Amino acid sequence: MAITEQTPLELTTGEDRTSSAGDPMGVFARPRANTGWRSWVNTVDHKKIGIMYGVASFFFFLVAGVEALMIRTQLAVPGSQLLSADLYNQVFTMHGVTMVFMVVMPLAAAFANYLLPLQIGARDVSFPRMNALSLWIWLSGAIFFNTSWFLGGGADGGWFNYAPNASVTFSPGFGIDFYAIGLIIMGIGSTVSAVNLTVTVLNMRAPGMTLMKMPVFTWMMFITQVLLVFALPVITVALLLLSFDRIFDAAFFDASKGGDPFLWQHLFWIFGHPEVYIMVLPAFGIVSEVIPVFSRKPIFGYPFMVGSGIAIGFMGWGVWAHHMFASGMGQMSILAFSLATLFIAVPTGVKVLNWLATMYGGRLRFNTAMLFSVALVGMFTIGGLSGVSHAFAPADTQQTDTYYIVAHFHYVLFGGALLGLFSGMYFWWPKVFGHFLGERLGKWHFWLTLIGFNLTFGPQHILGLQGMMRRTYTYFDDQGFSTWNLVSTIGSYIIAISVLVFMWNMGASYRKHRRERVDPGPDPWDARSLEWMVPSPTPEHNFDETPVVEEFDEFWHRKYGHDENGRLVRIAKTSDVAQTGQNANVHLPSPSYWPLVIAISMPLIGYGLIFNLWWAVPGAILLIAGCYGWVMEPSTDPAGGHHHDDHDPEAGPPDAAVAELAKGEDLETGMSNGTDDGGPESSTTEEAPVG
Amino acid sequence: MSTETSTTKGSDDLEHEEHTHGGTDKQYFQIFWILVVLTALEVSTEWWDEWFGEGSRPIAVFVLITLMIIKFFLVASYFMHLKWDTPILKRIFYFGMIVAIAVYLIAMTSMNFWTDSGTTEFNDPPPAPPPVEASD
Amino acid sequence: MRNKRSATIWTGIALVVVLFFGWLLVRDIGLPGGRALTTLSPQGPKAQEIQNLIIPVFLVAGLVFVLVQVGLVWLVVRFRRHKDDRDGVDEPEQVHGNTKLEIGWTIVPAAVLAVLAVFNVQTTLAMDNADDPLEITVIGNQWWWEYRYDLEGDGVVDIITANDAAIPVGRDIVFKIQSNDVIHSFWIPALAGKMDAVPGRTHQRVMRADEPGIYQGQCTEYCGLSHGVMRMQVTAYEPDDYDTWIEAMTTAPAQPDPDDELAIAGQELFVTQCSFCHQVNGLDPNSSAPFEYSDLPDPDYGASIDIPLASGNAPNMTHFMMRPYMVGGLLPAYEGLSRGGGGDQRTVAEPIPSGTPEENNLKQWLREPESIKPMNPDNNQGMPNYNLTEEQIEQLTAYLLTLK
Amino acid sequence: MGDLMYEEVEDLEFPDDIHVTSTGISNEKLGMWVYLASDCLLFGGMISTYLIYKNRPAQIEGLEGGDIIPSQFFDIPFTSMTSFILLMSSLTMVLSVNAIMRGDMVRMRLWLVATTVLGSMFLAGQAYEFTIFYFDDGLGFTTNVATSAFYALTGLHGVHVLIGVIMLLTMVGISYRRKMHAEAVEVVGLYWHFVDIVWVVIFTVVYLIP
Ligand code: HEA
Ligand code: HEA
Ligand code: HEC
Ligand code: CUA
Ligand SMILES: [Cu+2]
Repeated sequence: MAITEQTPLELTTGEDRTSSAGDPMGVFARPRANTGWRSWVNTVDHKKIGIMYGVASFFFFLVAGVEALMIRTQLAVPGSQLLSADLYNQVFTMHGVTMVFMVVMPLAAAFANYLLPLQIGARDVSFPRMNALSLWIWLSGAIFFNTSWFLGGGADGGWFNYAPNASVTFSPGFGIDFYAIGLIIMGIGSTVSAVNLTVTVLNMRAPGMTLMKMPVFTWMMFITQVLLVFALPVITVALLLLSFDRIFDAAFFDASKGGDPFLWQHLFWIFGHPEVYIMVLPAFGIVSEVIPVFSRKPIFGYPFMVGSGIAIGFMGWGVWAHHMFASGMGQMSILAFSLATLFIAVPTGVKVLNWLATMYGGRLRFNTAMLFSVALVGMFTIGGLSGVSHAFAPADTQQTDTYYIVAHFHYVLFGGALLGLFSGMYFWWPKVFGHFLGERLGKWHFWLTLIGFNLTFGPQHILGLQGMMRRTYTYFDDQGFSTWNLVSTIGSYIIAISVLVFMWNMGASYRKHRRERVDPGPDPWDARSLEWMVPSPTPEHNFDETPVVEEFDEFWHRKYGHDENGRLVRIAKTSDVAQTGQNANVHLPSPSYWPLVIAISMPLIGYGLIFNLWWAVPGAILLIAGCYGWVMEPSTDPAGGHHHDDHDPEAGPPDAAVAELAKGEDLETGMSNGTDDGGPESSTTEEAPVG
Repeated sequence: MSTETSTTKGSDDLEHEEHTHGGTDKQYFQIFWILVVLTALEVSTEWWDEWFGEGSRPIAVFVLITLMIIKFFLVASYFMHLKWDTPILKRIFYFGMIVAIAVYLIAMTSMNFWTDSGTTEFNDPPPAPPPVEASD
Repeated sequence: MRNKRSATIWTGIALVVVLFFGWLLVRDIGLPGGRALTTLSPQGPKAQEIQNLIIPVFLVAGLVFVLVQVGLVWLVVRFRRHKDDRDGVDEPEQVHGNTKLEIGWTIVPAAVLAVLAVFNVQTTLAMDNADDPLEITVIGNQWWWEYRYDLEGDGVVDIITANDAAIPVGRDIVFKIQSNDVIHSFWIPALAGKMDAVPGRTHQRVMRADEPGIYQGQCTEYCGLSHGVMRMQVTAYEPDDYDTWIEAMTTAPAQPDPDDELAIAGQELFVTQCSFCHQVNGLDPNSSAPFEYSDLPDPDYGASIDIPLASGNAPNMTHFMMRPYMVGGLLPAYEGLSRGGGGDQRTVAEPIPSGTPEENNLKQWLREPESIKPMNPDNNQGMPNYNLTEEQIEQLTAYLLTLK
Repeated sequence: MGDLMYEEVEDLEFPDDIHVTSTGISNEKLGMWVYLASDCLLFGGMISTYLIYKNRPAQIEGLEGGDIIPSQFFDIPFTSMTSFILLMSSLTMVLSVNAIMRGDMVRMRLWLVATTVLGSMFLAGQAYEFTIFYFDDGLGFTTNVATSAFYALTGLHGVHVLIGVIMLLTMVGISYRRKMHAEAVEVVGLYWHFVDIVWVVIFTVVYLIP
């Protein structure tokens, strides 16, 4: 190791750091780029990372959407020969997996990354470098997974990939290996990010921001992260067992050797059910931000909103076997899970009704963001109600694995999660990019989506009840499914058009912005939470000075007070209470290459495991090198920008740095706010998730 | 205990605050010896069959589980400082543990783990109800 | 004022739209004819019990649906911002919540669900009740179903057949559901809910048919390549007819007419080519003519003969032409049946089919099995294409048609 | 966990600006605990898998792969020794943490090295145990589900120990190179103790309750 030797005995906690701490270790010089693609590749800025999550997952949305169109095109008419059964099976599997793990989850992560620190008044997440790591690991896993299309065919086991159909005997291709390893890789990324964001919410809140003053979005995201933290290891176990079966010839799910297919089902759904709330809670959070803003009322029943979110998170752990009502579990299990599932409708209902109550008496402004949010309330309810109807176990034995289920989960996933995420995009677009998304095209986008969506998935309720089962590559003209399938297909193309409109809108808004810059200002919607205090787009350092929070909806309360009749009165101009983004003298974590290096190693190891173990060697070497470089790299580049010469975060615990700073300088300016990642500590937190 | 000797220059006050938790070396040794004794007791159950006869098996299992839990909490509370640290850490960790135990016990129960009688029908589903009353 | 009126109008429009779609749905549901798989037209007590549970559920759900949607539209219209509203002046009252309301809308849904839960428990517990049941073993294979009848309950399998289970009308049947390879799901929507067939386990589903007829079913657990076309039927006979059926199935089929050269040649070909997988009771792939048929199938046929099949088994062909459908329930064996199982088929059930065989279906299957059903014989899943000559196909067809 | 938070609200009010993190706990420590909580579910899953499969091959006739199961071959005295070693390493680990809290780098390093050595001994013991199982008793990874589950579970634990050992060594290395924050050692210690308590569970549930 290229270490500057020091007399060991002199090194104690109390001492000054050795000078070597500043040396860039390893092969690369410390990245410095602030512009150009390089600044994206090695960034540790939560905002850039959030944007990259967004872009990547939108790309995968197109991929999975095209797969969906292939499904629908195949099913448009009876007996279609467009896709072979084999291809069809791959397509719907890849569609499901991609939508779930590469679209909704990371898109929610995009919002979480960008907004959580802003909403709680922080400079960044708690571990910025690990944040970059989780992005790159997730992305490399996602790309890895999708390369299976070119390497022998995609996974064909369905997104829940029941054993033993997923064993080598019955699915000899590589698709399911890609599924197992790809999901393990993405799982590592998500775990890192979930731990990171959990800690961020718990630890990085601005002064005065108690848990019960956090915006609902932050709360829902927090619950999501906690669910992720506990759900991901469960599927990791399942996937590990599966890859042992497939790659090392174990027999965990091979009944002839005593393996039990039920084990997979339980493990998958123990993860899988919390997973569906992982997908929808972020959207609930978004809606809970958007509706109050455009109703010009505070969210109705804040504690109940939070409480029901928590209740959903809790109850979500006790209902997984409702996916197994027809699997042949004992009657007692069926009853227990059936009853538990029923009552999960209660907290969800509280949410729905609270949104309605928030709108009641409000002054509703129907921007595109609001439209999407309101649509979510209606559409999700439909999905939820069909969910309740198959929570009744005997009923579910008729409905399970039919298009009725497909309708249910698209109503909650598209009508819930995705509509919410679209709403969020329109809502926070100006904050992120400094310009609005066009409203006119936005309305088109909205109405086309709403109509297309209902045309696509509404008829599927009927189809399902009429007995059309899911995952069928074809049906016959005399089965009576033809009409509604055609309607459904037409609907899906309308959705496709709406997506094109949305893409057009993104482009057009940007071009318009280039032509005539209209500054949306920090607070274009007259909104409520802290992220609207900073200029749009958010400056690199977020807050010039960390806000001290006194109330829920702090920013709103800085702008508005009440008169004696409980009516709103303006007490301050936005420009007076918003920040200017001028303070450049803020200490920021430095960029790093190592997250990328570590992330790249993972798919290499994956390919090695699938094709030839020797190929894993370069990956392993890269992984070790990456970890080494990571540990040896100080979290802050002393020679980089924004650096205060008078202290170095390495010089002591982060607390010390700030406390010291606070003595000398203004208490609030230049506060590093505990953002400290790296140094020796990070070696633990970074390596642990790999284990 | 004496955590307060020479700490970082600028952060003395902090260190005091933060490190009022943690046991003394002596305490740790005590815990360690307790653990050793418990482990010895645990291992001894291996011979209980010989000493006390087959009938002691269920008691041994009970004792083992109890001792395991005690050891678990001793290490977690003392060595891992949960006893002294902010309760939030305790809550997070035990929440995870309880979720794990609950979820997996339920799953195992649902797989008839406890009543598996070891036939080719894995975790025999509950026997078919006797063909009694007419269904409608 | 204007507010209220337009609110009413819009709510009305929304209501009309919703009702229209509701009507479409109901109208469509009311047309089970041509929909062999519909879940909405129960034909047996078990399915009826499910229906009885689901109707109140749908009613409650429908009510909540209407309330929420109408409420939403009303809110949208009633409280929309007007052009002349001014920020800071025409502001709404800032209501933060109402604990009583919250508790109300926690308790009311919970109570409603609690009531429904009672029915749920009752129905769930009733699903397995059976009175003097007839037991039939169902075994899932990629991608067809096998049925085994042990008529005396003495452990001797008396009948092995594929894809079409015969049951007597008016008697509770307990299907013992197993699988030879991956997970399948056994589902006859008109008679009962689904039950998965899981390797290594035996599950059961109780059902009863009240009317004779062919009840269509469909495998509903994703089981690989041909999952989408993995069908089955349950044919319910009047008790007398059922006895006739049993009688026919427990006697060996007649040897082909010695004058029928095609069939004789077909039989030879079958023994040398096909009986490595397909059992015809008594035929031994290693012996040569004269061939003997027997009454009893060999339940371990698949294990005793080295069949390279992932599921270890192929359909028993002894009484091939007794089945209304062939190839995993996909192809009609007789004219007048439809491929999708549509049409009102409940009248065509004859214990010993007398219609005209769909020879062409059979020939097409022998010529190009993969054109009818995607399979993966390279991986020992499904039936390989033996590149039979047209002549061989004629011979085999002639032979197979004699198997009644 | 959230409604725990409810009560927490009061304590989380910022007393003054001295605490930089809202909870007063450093990010690293909190992060480690969150991760450990998540790891509970990982090990829980593996342990349940083992429990479900442990006796199957011996109990159920007619399964391929033979009816030998790992628990027939457990050498309790030997495993007790290795368990004891791991337990001891927990002690040395806390001693090391105490040392650095006192600012005593020498002792800290000493105890760290001791922990590393003990951990490596545990690993060596496990490796030895595996070789005995494999070569003498014929328990391959793919022999049957019981052996696979056994190796997967103990192997996963072993990998955790290995990572722990690497982390400890890194700590020793870093301690020569730059000033260390006592908490870094503590956080690594948390991981190490966790691996230890997981073994406490495995040792009881897998080895002692057959
Ligand atoms: C975002 C994702 C999401 C969400 C939020 C939900 C929410 C719910 N889901 Fe869904 N579900 C999925 C995603 C989701 N689901 C997916 C992906 C599958 C299929 C997986 C697969 O097989 O591939 C599935 C499958 C699925 C099944 C298994 C079906 C089967 O395969 O047989 C069941 C069964 O119980 C179920 C139930 C429920 C219930 C009861 C809810 C509840 O949480 C809904 C609660 C909401 C409401 C009820 C509406 C609002 C409430 C009111 C207005 C109050 C008044 C209401 C009443 C009094 C009823 N879901
Ligand atoms: C969040 C999750 C999500 C989302 C958003 C969607 C969106 C869609 N889904 Fe799907 N779906 C699932 C999750 C999701 N799905 C899951 C989990 C399954 C189960 C899989 C399984 O059984 O294993 C499933 C299964 C599933 C099926 C059942 C398949 C079967 O069982 O056989 C169908 C069938 O209609 C379907 C259709 C659609 C359609 C039409 C959309 C549409 O909404 C898609 C809309 C998007 C687009 C149309 C993209 C637009 C793209 C363009 C316009 C092209 C532009 C191109 C370039 C620039 C190159 N999905
Ligand atoms: C390798 C094994 C194998 C061989 C050899 C084989 N088959 Fe098949 N056969 C199958 C399987 C498997 C099926 C079930 C296919 C399905 O429905 O998915 C089947 C189905 C059939 C069916 C439809 C059966 C039904 O009940 O629906 C017929 C008819 C048939 N085979 C005829 C033949 C003939 C004739 C030959 C000889 C030329 C032959 N098979 C050789 C495996 C085999
Ligand atoms: Cu068999 Cu699907
Ligand atoms: Cu679920």
